[in-house]
Amino acid sequence: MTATAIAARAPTFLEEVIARTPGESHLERCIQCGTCGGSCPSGADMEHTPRGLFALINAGLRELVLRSNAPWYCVSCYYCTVRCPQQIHITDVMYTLKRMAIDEGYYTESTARDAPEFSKTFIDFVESNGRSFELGLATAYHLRHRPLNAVGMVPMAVGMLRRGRMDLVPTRIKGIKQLQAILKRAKELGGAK
Amino acid sequence: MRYGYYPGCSLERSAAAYHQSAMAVVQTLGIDLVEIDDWNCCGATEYFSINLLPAYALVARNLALAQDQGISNQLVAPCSACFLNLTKTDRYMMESSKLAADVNEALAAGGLHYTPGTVRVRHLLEVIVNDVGYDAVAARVSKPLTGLRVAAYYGCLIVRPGYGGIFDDPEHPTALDKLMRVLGAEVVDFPLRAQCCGGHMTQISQEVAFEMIRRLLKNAADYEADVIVTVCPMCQLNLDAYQPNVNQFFGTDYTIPVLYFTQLMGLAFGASPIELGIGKEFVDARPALDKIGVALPLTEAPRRPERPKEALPMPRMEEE
Amino acid sequence: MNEERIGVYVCHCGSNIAGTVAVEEVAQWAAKLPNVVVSRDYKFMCSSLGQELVEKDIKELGLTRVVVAACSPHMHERTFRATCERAGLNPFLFEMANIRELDSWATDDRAAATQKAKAMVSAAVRRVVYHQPLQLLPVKINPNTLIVGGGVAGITAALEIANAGYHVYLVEREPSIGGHMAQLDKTFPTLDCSACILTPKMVDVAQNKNITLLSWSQVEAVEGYVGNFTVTVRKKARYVNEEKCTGCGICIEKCPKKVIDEVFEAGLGYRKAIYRPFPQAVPKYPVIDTSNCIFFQRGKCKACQMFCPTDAIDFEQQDQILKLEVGNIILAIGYDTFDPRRIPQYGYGRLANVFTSLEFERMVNAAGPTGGRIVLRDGVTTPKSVAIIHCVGSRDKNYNEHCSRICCMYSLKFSHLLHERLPDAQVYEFYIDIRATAKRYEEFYHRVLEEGTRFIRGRVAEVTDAARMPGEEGKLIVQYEDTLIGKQRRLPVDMVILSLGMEARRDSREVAQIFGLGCEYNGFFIERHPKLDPVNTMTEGIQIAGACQGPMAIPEAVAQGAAAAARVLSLISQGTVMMEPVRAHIDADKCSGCRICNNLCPYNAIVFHEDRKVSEVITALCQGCGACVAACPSAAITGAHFTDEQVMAQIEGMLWDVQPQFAMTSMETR
Amino acid sequence: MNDSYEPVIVGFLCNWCSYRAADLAGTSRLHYAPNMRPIRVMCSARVEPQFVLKALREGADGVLIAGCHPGECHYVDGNIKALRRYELLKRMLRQLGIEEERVQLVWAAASEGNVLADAVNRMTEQLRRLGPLRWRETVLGGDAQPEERAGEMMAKEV
Repeated sequence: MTATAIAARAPTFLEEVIARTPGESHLERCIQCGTCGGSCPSGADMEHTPRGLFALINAGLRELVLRSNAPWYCVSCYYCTVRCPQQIHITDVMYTLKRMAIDEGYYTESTARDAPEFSKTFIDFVESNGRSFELGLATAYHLRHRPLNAVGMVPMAVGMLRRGRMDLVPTRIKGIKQLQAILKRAKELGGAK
Repeated sequence: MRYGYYPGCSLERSAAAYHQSAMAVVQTLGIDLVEIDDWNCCGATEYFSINLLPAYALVARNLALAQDQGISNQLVAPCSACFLNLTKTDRYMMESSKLAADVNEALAAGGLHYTPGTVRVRHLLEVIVNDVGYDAVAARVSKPLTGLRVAAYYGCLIVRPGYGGIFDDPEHPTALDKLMRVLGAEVVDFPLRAQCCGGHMTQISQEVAFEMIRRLLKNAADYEADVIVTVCPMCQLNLDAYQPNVNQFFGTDYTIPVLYFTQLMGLAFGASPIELGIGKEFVDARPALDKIGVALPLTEAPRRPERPKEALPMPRMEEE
Repeated sequence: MNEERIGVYVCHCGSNIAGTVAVEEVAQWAAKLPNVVVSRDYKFMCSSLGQELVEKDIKELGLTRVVVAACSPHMHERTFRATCERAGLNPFLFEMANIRELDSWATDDRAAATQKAKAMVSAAVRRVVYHQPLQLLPVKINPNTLIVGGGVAGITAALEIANAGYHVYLVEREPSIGGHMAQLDKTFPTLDCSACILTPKMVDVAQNKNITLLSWSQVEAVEGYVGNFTVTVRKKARYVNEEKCTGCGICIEKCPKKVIDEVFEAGLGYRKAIYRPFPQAVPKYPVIDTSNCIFFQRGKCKACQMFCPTDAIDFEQQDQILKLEVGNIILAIGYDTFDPRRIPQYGYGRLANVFTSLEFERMVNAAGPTGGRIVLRDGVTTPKSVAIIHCVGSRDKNYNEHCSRICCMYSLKFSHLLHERLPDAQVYEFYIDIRATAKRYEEFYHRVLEEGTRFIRGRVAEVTDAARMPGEEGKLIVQYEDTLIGKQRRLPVDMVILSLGMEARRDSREVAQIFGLGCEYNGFFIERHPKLDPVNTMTEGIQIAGACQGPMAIPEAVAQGAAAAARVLSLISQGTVMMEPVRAHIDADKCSGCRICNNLCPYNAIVFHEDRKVSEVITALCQGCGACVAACPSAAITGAHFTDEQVMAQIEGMLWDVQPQFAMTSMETR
Repeated sequence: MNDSYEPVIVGFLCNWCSYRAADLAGTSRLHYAPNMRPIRVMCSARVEPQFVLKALREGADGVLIAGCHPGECHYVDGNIKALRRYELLKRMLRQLGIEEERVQLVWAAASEGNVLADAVNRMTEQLRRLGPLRWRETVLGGDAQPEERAGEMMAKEV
């Protein structure tokens, strides 16, 4: 071919987000209608509505997007996903933004910085036991990040214990070594931290 | 009918009553739920936020176990979040051969392999409604829940986004309404039936979570429900255990008990409250359950006010 | 092997082809192909200079075959056939290689595109050798026309043709013509009274001697082809003798059975079991709806019959089956509105004060169920606030991906009417984009802005009665994101109007099947060309007009009706039409009489002669699909212009650069 | 597999839907693999098994047959006939040891240029992975003429 070739351009932020979302996210299709922002149960408390985030992504404003509390306020209710007239996998995109915010460290600047800590605490328990452990999770997380809240949560924790709805010790699966090996391999493959 | 059973972490402890009542009910209905051995946590809504491939691998280990243990090619999950994660993993592994290959490479480190599409994951409610059927349920009802006003609460993940196939309308589901009516209960209109209970927001921003819980409680109270019935341990936990906190936060005084649908099924089948785990809830269900069988006073009257003669015709909801 | 003399012409099409394909190289290469006596490349083959080049070569070099490598045959096959004909060569001794749409425009790999162009030229050269001279088939045109659908498009077409002096059968499924337009109150942006401008045309239809109006009738079958269709129409029993009925309406008055009128009143009002959809209905005769008539259901009543002054009620009437002979057909079956119950979060059917746009049209109409008063479902309360939601069922991949094009404008019209009738009410328009793109539309938008309607940019997420806050109790709450400020908000209102999108008729696929047309994925009929042939279809002799082709407003539907009529009139005045001679033919000597082809033919064009035990194709009925040709085990059927040897030669030509796999693998030769 | 290997596909496109889809793909400048060489037929029902086998024997690595969507055939149901014939053909190809991916049937409406382009891309990719069709080795193990066999088989089963 004789036409002059232009050097391959770097992917836009939008393309990066799309590439990191499993399956066909269709994020490029967004028509900014706001159905997602109107449907979101926690939308009123988000710094940016999902639609707003997508506009920022399209504009390439990386920091603003990855510092936003919006992805962390996503409750995975999938209302936006089923209502989106462009069938964009919005909830999946929110998960992608969370992972990118962690990878790039921006989440620490978010007003929702506790959320990833909660997720991490949760995962720590799962990775060491194979099951989640509510008492340990609540205590560890609240003592570490919300000492004041921890006090407030005491009556509920006591209530849970009294009703036999909470364990004092975690359950551990038999195949924990197997699970850990799987997760270790997955992390290597995913190239994640 | 024999199925694999994936109870999920909640049903081990915080939602033990769900497990207990489910076991009692399926026994009556002649369903065999066999727990898969040594299953692990599905990662809830947390793992996908942190690290993608391990999150899929975590879920896929359960699918591989279910596939290898040969109990059944169908796996029943009573928890909506587990149901979502299991169906999502299976679906995306089917859609993306790259993902399937990566996940299987990870599983291989534990000597496992999962072929996408081998295990069909189903929610307990869907199994009861579709495989057992309303008629068979009706046939077991010995103590109808007459007089009990129920708000049928679906929450999100059992109807959305439908990774395991569409089982009911994602906006206006009705399967649980029908089931409750079969048990003899009176089902109230509950517009927020498929809205979110707040999920993990209770851990992240209580203001946000409590507002979401309040909306649901208010809506159930507005329609004079005696009890909210749920299909998910997370929904039950948020609406029940946090109800006192919500009241405190907003200065409200809701006392609406929140039960699992299997508990009400058990009661209608004649099981004792104790064996159904009733009594473990924060908001005492006894005053509400005392209404069962009590003929309602005149407040039952016409549900809609008399329509004036000038009134215009009202469109029907179902399409002819 | 034979003496054909082929001329090959490779078109540059400016840079459209030459930019990607090395056209000179292709032309030089083609010169060496067998039988090619001349091969040229030229800037624009379709120009008169390009065509003259071909004509000159035919005459001077004695060409017997011509190949033009240029654009799609759908674009210029006719052009070059005419070129050949002018130079005295049978037009079917020509073949076109599509190296533009299928090659130069579909890749930017110059080497591959050139290679592919060579393959296509070589295929055409090898194919054209086997071409045979053919003649177009003349077919006589029956001057009668069938028009299906009596909405504004069908009415317009019918009047155009009838006024030109030709006969029209106008078939309408409902008891009256008028269509959706008769239901509307005002038309945007001029605010004409819809009925006032339509009813005179309806009366013209009733009075025109050249129009046979068949209302309460449906087409059941169509046979034949352009010029000569035979149409089977079921004229449903009205149970009213049209000869005797004077249209006085006493029967309707006396009928004791009231039914919700789901069609004309859009579910907002009532009609009787014997009814006429609206007072100006054409024809004026009522019909009895047997599923609601007390006599038909329970055997007693007959009130209508007792009171009829002319004894016109006939409970014994039967459906009639009519056979119509027509030369042309115009389909103008219109559209359906989207069913909003498919979007449960908008509450239609559950929340009383959510109305559809069609309900609102009837409500504001002075002749409608409320006498033009704008009220809530209770029939008395006047709303203080109204939210109009755009794009309901449109621009949404979950329902209809297309924009319905009229909803923005009629929503603006609603705003205007609300301001006019309820000056104190606050009106909100929830929109994604305001699409006011035709003459005087944008001006109308500005007028509504000035009247005080509040425009909120955001597609509504849900309409609910679940109050969260004190101010919301007893109201409909519209939840949305105001996308211009990026905030989620809730707005309590008294009334919500859903601006429903337009869909193809729910039975459009069945209609298409009956008439042998194509439908798009969304059910709208496919036009022959979206730009240059918008009312014609791929089926000769069948035109489409109005919203059955796609969402459109009244002026476009009228224009299409008239355009379709013009097409029909031009065919009628030609008297005959020339048809492509792509037809099957059975060689009686080779036919084994197995009859496999008989059942394969979708047009029943193959008959079997019991006496001679052979099958024969009725040329006039054959449409040339070739299904029988491919199936014939004795190879006794030839498909003209698509014969086995032509296609086989084409295959060989296409694969000129790959070795037949007898000796070597393709790897070694490339 | 040799990197420079490019499969050649012969495409039979019906005049009313898929050929127009291909026209539209070009008009919309949708770039797709240049590996498909198009032959126009009036209807997919015209495509005889002999055409397919001829193409494969003449050196094509694959054959694409494209028609209108079911229910949208210009000739009522020609595409359904093509589908039936295609199923039989597949069975025969299996007996000949030819991979299923080498002969494909797709539906593309006149408005679906992208569908056709995607089908060509997908098939080209599959054939690149499969490598060249070695007719001599795969098919001519036996000596019967596959085209003739095809004709007999179809006649019996249509």
